[in-house]
Amino acid sequence: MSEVTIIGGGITGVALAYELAKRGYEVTVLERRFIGSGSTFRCGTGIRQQFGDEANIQVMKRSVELWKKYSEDFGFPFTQSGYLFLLYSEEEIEDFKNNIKLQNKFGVPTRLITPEEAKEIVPLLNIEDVLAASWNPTDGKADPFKATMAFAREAKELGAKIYEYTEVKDIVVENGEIKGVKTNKGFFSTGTVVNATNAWAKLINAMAEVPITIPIEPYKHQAIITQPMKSGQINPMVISFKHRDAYLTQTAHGGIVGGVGLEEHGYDLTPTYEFLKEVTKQFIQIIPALKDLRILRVWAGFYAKTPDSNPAIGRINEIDEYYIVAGFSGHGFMMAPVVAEGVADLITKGKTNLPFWWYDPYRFERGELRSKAIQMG
Amino acid sequence: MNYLSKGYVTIEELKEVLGELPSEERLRQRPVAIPECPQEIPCTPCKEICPTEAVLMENPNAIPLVDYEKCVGCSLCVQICPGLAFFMIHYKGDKARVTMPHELLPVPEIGEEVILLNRIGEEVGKGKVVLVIPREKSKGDTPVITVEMPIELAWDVRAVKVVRE
Amino acid sequence: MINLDKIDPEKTFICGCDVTLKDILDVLDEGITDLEIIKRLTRVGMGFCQGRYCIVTAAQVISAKTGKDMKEIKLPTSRIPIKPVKIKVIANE
Amino acid sequence: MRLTEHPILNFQERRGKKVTIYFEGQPIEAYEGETIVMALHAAGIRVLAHTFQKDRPRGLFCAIGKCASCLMTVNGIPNVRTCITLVEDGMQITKQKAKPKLPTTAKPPKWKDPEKIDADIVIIGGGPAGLMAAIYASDAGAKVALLDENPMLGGQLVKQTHKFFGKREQFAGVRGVKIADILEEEVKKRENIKVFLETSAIALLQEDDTKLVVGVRKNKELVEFRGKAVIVATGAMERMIPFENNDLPGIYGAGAIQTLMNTYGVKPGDRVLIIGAGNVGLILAYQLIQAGVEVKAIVEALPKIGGYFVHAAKVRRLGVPILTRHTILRAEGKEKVERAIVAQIDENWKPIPGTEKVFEVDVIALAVGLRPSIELLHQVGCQIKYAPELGGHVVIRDKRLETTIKGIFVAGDSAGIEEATTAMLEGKIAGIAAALSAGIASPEWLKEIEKAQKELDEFRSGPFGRKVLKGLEKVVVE
Repeated sequence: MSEVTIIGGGITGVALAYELAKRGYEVTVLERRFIGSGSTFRCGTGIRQQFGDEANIQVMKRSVELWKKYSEDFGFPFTQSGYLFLLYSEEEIEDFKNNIKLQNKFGVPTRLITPEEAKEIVPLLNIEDVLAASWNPTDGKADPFKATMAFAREAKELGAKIYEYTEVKDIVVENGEIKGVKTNKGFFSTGTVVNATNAWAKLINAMAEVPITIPIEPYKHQAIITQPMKSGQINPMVISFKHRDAYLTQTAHGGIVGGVGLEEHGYDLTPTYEFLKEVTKQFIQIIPALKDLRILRVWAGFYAKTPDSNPAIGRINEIDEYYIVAGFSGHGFMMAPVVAEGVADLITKGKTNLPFWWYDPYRFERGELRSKAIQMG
Repeated sequence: MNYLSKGYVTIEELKEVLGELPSEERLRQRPVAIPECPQEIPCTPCKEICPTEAVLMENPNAIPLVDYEKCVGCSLCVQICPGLAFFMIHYKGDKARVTMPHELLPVPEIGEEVILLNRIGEEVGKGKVVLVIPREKSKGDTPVITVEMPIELAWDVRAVKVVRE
Repeated sequence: MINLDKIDPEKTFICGCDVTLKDILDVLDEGITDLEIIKRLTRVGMGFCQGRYCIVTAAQVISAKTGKDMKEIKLPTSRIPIKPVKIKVIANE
Repeated sequence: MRLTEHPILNFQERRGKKVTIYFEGQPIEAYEGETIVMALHAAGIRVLAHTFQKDRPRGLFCAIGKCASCLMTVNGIPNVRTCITLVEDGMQITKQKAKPKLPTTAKPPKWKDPEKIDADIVIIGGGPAGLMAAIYASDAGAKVALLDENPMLGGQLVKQTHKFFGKREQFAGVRGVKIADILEEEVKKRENIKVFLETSAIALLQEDDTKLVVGVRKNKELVEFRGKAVIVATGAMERMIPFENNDLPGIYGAGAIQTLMNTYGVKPGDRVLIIGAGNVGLILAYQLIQAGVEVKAIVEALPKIGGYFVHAAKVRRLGVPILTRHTILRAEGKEKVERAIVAQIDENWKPIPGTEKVFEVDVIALAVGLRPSIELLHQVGCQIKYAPELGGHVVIRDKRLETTIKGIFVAGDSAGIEEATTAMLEGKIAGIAAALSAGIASPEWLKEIEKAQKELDEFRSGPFGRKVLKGLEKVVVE
């Protein structure tokens, strides 16, 4: 018997397992394949606080603090190498000025810089058409493999059980109470279920017969990695909305990782030639020198999207105890530590000090969509 | 038989494979082909090229046997064999003439003295080259040489080393 | 079958991109036996040969150390481009 | 280090015009038509690079563009696969010492649509299977595009100086090099076969009923090949084994050594130890002796020789020992191989203490087995199964070599490790079957498929074939 059963062994699931285990809870994680195999190991590595609304800014500010703490405590790579949004029009600049004001209000030190300053940060940039850039040096990136495995390791050390290749087939609810979870490896009896399956969340919600509509849909997002080049050439995450929502940065190993916003609805994850052509076309406009790098591979992962690109996080009141922690719309990795902390508080204390009301899973039902979160890298 | 752990076949093993070796009488009549091919492999050129149907194989994977009486000693099998596993032996007086493929440089010349090597490459004596079929005249693209040697070495020597100053 | 005995794992290379036998054994020692995860933690199979020369050797090491049958170890999917290709070639400069 | 005479091959005749290339600024003599790494090796240059992290020296390994051991900077361009890139007069070649730094002054290139080639059947790989597939698909009426990433057709045939087994109508008794010439002639005779050399396939994709093969020609041009059917005949790659310092320059795949000495007439070294007594190792030993190189021994972990006995007998009588139940423990040397340490192993493959032997060699040849090159098939989504009898992971297919994706065929070593003879027969079947599936060939051609299938059955009916058949049972579906 487990107090809490988390479905989904991505970074959100294992980080939450760690937080709950730390609070003395018995936790079980059920992962259909291997840890990180869903979207975590396919992510773009970025961690940013440059959002356009108060809630996400505050949440991500805390997340960065936690990233810093855990990377030191657990020993995985996390660097505050910044996020650089390239701006090409007056309209974009206006939008970003407002965002910056809001970010500054909560202590996130973003500022508007000139193209020349941007080129000092990333000397390889093509600033020909760039009018300005939004720069926050405290945003960053982390190694998704080492980070996820570190949370899993720490969770296990505190007694959490992680079952891989364990696929949930059904959730048994009797009289509004959770009894347990049926899987291909047998029955797990439990009183609390957390749906942390992101792209697959609606399937798990259906198993528990969640009575409200939580529209989370899978979208294929592709990324590339290139051969390694000398470190330090593209430190921050560089973003350009103009170039089909392109994002790119250099990994600790030296390769360029990134993608463009070419979306496809559904569960297919086959990398496409169309993407390969599009991403190369856009990248060389932003950083022409990349043209001589070789692409080692293209892969795809899911953005589990909600209509407002904000996740659905919270307790489902009609089922005792069922939580939804999904629909991250591309921000699951960066949010994982703070989401784990907040949800652990929700489960153990019934509340969190963070503005998680913003992610209220009932908002869709009520037709109260949030302002769309900046969905990017 | 453990020829596969050693990489060569002993004369006893060869006898077992071939059933019997040619009689001394036959060996003195004219050259006779000896296949040293104890393993079933899918290969048939020796049978296909033989003008007298002296090479016997039930199927393409069978071990080739030679009808010593039908064999006319033409050496075509020695020339064609992809595994370089056919030899010819001919007794003449107190000498034996062993015909073998020689795909190495230099190809010896008629009359040249060569070092005789047994099945494991040991030097066992010296012999004299009496016949050379150069590569361009060989029907199997492999040069073939006939070496005269003491009769007691005929069943041991399977290669030569050519040493020139 | 492969022999892992009487060799120094720090000087034995599983992958030409500097991944040693020790790197793999260290991850195995942590209890991680999934090739997909070992690949990501050690970077075996993630370099220029795109796994052609190293991923099967890594799988053999896992098989030898864990007793898992080779047929149970799934190879990571190969993905486009299956040869490293320059960005400007795709752009067809 | 260049061979001037050879009992089988004539390099003087084959070598192109003399040119000069520069290695780290020093002029080196090279010949047109040879790859960069061959010219460097002929000049005694073994160390091509150092690894980025551990500064380990790197040398040649596969010589067919599949590993990543030979990457160098050529005319300022980093990461060039020098084993499949031909020399050009005045070329500047340097070792890569660090990850590249990119210029801050680069200009964005202009985007251009790639060249498009339409065919009925696209064949990837110009070895025995691919060439036969092209010939038969063409004769059955199909328009064929054939691509191969090497600068010459023939695949591994071009380095096989030994005569082939089988029946004479299947080229038995003919040397592999000669078979390559014959097949190439046949391909050239056919106007509906278009050949693209130095062209790598980087993706195999499905567009409705059409298959798209994305190719890269000479490392610089994108070419899109479209066809109704695709035949993947991409051959095999060599296996590695773990031992100490197994990355030292001078440790070569057997195929690489054959490329050096038989394709380009470059001596791989002076004293060689061969690991593996399968056919590849045994044939290699004989070819080394033919090239005037001393073979110190052949080491085999199994208690028996795995290749044909006749190949073993050929090298035994020239004095090469074959050490069964032995394995290599380590290579030693500063920047390249100077010696090898070998030990006897017990039934559990554990080295027996006190049985170590030292061989003073400058080359260690790895002939520890091949595995099929299935990357394209894996990438496009064909179902894969593990069949160790066929060399490892192979694709599931039917008797006509069609994979689990309609219109995608496989033939030769990429379908399972066997022989060039069977590769040619499979190529024939796949070529005709693809033409049938594309709706081009008349049903008359079915007879030719049956004939080839019969010949395959016959070839596989011996003890060697039985192992293959066991593997095929696992992966051939109705």
